[in-house]
Amino acid sequence: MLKSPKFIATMVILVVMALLPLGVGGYILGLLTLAYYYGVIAMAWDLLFGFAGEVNFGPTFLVGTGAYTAAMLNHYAGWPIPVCLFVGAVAAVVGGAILAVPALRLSGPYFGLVTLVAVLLLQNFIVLFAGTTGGEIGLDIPDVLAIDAAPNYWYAFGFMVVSGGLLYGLANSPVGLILQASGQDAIEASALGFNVTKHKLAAFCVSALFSGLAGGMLIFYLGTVSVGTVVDLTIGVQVIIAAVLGGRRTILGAAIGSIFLIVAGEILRPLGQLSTFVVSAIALVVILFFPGGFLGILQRGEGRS
Amino acid sequence: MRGGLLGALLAAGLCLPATARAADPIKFGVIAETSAIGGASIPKAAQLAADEINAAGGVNGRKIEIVVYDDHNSAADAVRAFQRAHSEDKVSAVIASYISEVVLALEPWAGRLKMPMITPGAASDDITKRVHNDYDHLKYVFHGYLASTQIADSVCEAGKQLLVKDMKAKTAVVMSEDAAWTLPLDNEYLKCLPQIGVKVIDHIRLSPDTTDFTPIFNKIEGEKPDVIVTGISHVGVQPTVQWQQQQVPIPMFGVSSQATSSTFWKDTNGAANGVVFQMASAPDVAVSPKTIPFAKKYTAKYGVTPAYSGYTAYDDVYMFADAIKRAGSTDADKIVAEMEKTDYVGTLGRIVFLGRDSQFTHGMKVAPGYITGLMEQWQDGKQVTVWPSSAGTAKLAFPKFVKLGQ
Amino acid sequence: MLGLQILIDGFAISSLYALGAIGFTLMFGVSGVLNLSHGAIMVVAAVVAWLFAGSYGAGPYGGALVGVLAGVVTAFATYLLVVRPIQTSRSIPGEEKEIFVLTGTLLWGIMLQEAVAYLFTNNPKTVRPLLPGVVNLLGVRTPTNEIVTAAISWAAIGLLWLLVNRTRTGKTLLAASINPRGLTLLGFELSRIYILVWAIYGVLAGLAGVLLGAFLGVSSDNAGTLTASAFSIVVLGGLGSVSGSLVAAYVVGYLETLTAYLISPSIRTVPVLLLLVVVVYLRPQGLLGRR
Amino acid sequence: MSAMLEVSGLIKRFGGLVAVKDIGFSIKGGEILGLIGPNGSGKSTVMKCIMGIEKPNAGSVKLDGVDVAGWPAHRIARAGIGLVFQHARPLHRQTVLEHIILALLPDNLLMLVADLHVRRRAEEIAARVGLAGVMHRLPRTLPFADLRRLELAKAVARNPKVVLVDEPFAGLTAAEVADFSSLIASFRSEGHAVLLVDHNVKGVAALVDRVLAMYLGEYVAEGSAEEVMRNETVRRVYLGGKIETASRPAREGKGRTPLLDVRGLSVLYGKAQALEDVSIHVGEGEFVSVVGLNGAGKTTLFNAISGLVPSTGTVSWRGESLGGRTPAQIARGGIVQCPESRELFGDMTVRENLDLGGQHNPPAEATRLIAWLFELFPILQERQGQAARTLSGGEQQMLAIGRALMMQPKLLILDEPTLGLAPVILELLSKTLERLRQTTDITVLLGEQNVTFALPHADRVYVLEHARVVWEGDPARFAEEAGSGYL
Repeated sequence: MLKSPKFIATMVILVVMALLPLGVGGYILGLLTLAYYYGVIAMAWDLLFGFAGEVNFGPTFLVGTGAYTAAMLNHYAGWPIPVCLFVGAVAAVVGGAILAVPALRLSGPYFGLVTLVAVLLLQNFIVLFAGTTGGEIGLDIPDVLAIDAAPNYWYAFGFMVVSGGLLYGLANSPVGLILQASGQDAIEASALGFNVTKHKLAAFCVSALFSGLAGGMLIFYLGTVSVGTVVDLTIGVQVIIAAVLGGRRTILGAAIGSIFLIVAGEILRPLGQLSTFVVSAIALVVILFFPGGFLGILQRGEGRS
Repeated sequence: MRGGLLGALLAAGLCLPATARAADPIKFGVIAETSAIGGASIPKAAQLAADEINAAGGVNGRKIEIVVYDDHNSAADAVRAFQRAHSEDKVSAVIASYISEVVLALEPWAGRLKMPMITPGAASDDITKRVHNDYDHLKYVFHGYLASTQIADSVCEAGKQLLVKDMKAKTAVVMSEDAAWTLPLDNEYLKCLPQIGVKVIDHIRLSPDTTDFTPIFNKIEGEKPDVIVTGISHVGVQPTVQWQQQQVPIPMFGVSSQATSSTFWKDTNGAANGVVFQMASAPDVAVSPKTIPFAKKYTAKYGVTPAYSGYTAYDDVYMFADAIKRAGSTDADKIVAEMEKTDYVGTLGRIVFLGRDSQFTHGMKVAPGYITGLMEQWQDGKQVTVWPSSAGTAKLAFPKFVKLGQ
Repeated sequence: MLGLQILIDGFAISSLYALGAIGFTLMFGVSGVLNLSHGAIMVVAAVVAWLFAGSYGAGPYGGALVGVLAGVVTAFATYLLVVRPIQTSRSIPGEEKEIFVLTGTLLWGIMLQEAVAYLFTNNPKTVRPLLPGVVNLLGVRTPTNEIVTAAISWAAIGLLWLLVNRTRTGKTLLAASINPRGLTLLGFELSRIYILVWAIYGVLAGLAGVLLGAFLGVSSDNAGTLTASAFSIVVLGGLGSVSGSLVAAYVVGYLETLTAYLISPSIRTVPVLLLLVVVVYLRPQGLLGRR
Repeated sequence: MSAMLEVSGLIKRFGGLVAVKDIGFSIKGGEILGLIGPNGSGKSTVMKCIMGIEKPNAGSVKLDGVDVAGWPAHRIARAGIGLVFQHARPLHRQTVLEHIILALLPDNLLMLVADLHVRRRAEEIAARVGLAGVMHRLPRTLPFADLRRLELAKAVARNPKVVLVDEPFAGLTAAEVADFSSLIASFRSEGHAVLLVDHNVKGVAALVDRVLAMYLGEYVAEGSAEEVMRNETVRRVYLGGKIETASRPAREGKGRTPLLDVRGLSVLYGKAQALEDVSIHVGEGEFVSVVGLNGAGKTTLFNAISGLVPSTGTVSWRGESLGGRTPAQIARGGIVQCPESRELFGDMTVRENLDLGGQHNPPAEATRLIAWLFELFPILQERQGQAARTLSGGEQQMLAIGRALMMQPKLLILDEPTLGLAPVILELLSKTLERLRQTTDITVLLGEQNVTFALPHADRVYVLEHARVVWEGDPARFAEEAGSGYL
């Protein structure tokens, strides 16, 4: 494993990525910073979809819960960032568990719908209590992680590498094995003596933890929290597209998909309004012709050798 | 795949020019949602101003270049664009958005990145209030449009003649969308309308996502006010069309940002007929000698009249250019210092920014002889000015279904 | 008076919801496709109708006709460019086709939405109403267009009912929704039935889009909301159940109208969302769905 | 009582249908019980109720004296019952060894690293079931038998007191069957209680200590394999009683013109060879029966002919190859299948079902056909306004046949028409077939495991076993040459 070319290539890429601030402009760093945060959300989503087999249409419910909790603690109570992040992540886990306990009894489109509705409800809730949450306007956050692009980049990069490592490790650990078995064939997994609901719930909580944390980090980077940044359905859609695009059931592919989406959107920026159109079209073509996503393309080449 | 992507990124990074040379153009960033009426006018008007300045020799021998960023009306996209404008495109100043939420999200970044910024269309009082409260950090932010409170005052001022005398209105319902800019607007409406003798009998804040306004209009109609005083910007076409289709007998009067563009008539299929709305300048009124020529030029070039944010964006480019010319440098602090000394007659009127002592620090001075508001009305496909009478080109006229107070 | 008002307004909006959702549920019932570009197709139809009725001088009727046609064309494009390639793909495992159809149609919907925003801005557009003016219904002033909307919606739903229950072609549609394999064994080509379904779907979605455009006005930004609302109604009524969708559309329409009138327009959708959660938990097969 | 597993009074209802009626039995440690019954007899439901995959409506399932009925499956599994699935979907990215490790893991959320001894144990198990050579390969690269071995390996790893095995030998070759038998026998020698669930006594006779036979959810017989095979009711269920081979008056020209010619047909389901090099032919006007046990490949053969599953080899219809035609084209071309699963339109009425079958005909012809059908099946006329799913099993079968006949088939393929039907209905069906044979020039290809039903209606018989044709000939010769194995 440690000597496999795949591992070495990953290490080389990571080192290059870590050293990027020495070579590229602040803008690209800012871009990648966002991509890394969304990457973590997408990886957390893939843990749920690719391994637990549950399609969560509302990743932004978890992200938004974490982000808003952290933001309000910082805005009103002035708590330091790490504490806000921690409490935000806990809130996301609690919210995720409240959502998941009943929702996991459902399957297929129904589970998806409930998670979707959760997002809409959160959105309505934020708007209804505009006095506290800032409503449609959003809430500004006094503290930010860092002002300069490079430290912000390193925060995000470190966060993504650690989260990615943990999620990947978890997915490939014995528990990940059980989770995957539960996602693939719940009946067989339970006949093997595994409490499928327990494992899926745990996966949901882990997914919520990283999503909430990423949401918190993201808003402490942007310095503002608003429905449009962390709750809106379109953000959730981006996350799902990123994960499928990068390659389902790979965890790491989700991060690659996120980076691709944001970077491609930026490279196509001269197209203005059309850039989203073109990025969606590219994603559609990849899904139609390379359903394994980017990592699928890589692995297919490898499988032949 | 990943390697390729990174390679492209690295290449892009290395291609950046290290420093700007003297002969390089001065860049202004324009951040706006270009697929919305309010947003679309901003880069177009800014480009028009830049072209004019460049045709006249530029600024200190350097041309002006407008770099446009589409923020898709998202605060996150806008922050990204702002960062790009600062660190990659190295712009000297940013003209940003007509949405208060977006501007409020950008404001701390203008402070952090020390980037002069002006908004040509957002109205929230908070924009200038924050500058007032934290001047040292946020002095880079200027407000190139009226603050909500000022807008409300301007509507009330016009109301003295139009509402009270012409329309004989005694009661009103305030109908605003739930957004950052309407909070101070509504507060001021509730204060100033009674002062001119119009009693506010209800205050409705509606979600900007509303598509069906029937219940709202029905509720208002049940309360029998003489006028609906509006504060809408995100919504516009739908309430107007439904107002007309349902033949709500109460006139709409106040702020309706989307109504300021000529495409509004087409989008509403003429339902806009009779809507009265506030503007700072209009295509048919010589608010200043520059107003009508600009509107004509813009209309000739783009085929539609500018939205309210077009006038301000046009002026903003000129003001930044003048400030840089006077400062002789694109240094942010020097630009800010010169911007504070601005006394410029633009399409909006005479523009002077208020100082640190005002609660509207870096907001525009609104007073006779400086900037005053206008009231416009859609009449048979045309925007006509109905107030003040000095500039007024037409009398109020409403569609038949509207019943005025007696 | 208020009661009557709610009754009338709720009826019109509910009819429109029903029309929008019925194509969506028919599509799912017969071909198992949840088309997440549904809202975008409605938007395209509405914007084309607006464009032709206004700028190209086709008049309200001509515009509406071209709009519906645009709905059909877009629906076919969705089928041929997105759904069929996924259904026939050999590299996508069968059990994952569903998520691929969802993702694919989602992306396609975004493309449509962005194209409309790029070409015509995201500002709401209103389709010229077929019959302008108002009539007095028992003391409630009602726009004629509102009545026209309800009438056309119901006419379309009625025609669909006749088609499915009274014609041979309709019977095959019904049979395909119950047991596609059985239909193949009887010598019917499923591919032809799917094309027929997409055509019917296109007409329904197009019509719903045009009517919505005339009734409330439509912006490209509404695409996602429209899909979500159709999806909610269809799940509430029971996936694939046409009659369930009709009932659910009225439940949603009236619940929203009641909330807007009696509580506040700003929480209009909240009770519906809560109801949806409750129904999905307690009765996942929906109001009229069968397990 | 030293019974390790004791089931009593087990009842399971699905809606109105009673799938399991008061079933009870017990298995001691070191004993193998065979639970047999044809498709739809409820034996799989019994197994699922024991495992906790289905919750029984009544009855008890005692494991070492503890009633586990109604527990969730994972608790029952931890209590000591294991199930070897017939079709399990292996994980995509995990090796064989990792699959076995999975089965060795405790149900613990904090199980982040597996112990080394777990790995060693998994390797031992792999060696024991014969997977030692392939334990680092991915399941998708394995042959079918190895996938079944993997399922066994998981059961071994779980080391349950009671092992339930679903159709242990389905899809395996004779050599593999021997292999598996010895593996299952080793469970017995280690003191496990084993329940084998299968269609036929024959398949498990060599292995089991006792057999319990079920039919239509009910207990039929229990005893040694020989006893059960001799049981009158069992014989009637499987054979319909005494095998009759009344010869039919030969009609002129019958069988001369070749209608269907199948050559070298093979079908693969994933790794499983469902059909191997099968060749059959049917002449015009002939009644041909294909008999074989469940899982022998009859349905696969028919589906391949109808174009519903991809196959290699050739299928010619009136001299033309059917390759490249869609299933619907083949059906319209005259080969109409009435499948085992019937595939009715449950929510539509009987009449609507029939009308759909007749839609390709001109209206007048369809009306004539309907009248003829109602004469053939009077019950359908009575029930014509009723939704198809409300019909009884026998009526549904008649409707399925009637609907197929509405298409005026040249060749009617009947797949297991007797499945799950009461004997009195069988007789009715039998008469109807006879009537078709006498009064029309229809050609029929009949697939059956019920030999007594199949033979009287056959001009020729093929016997399918383990995906191959093993015998072909005159029904009269069947009883002596091939009839022995059909229990």
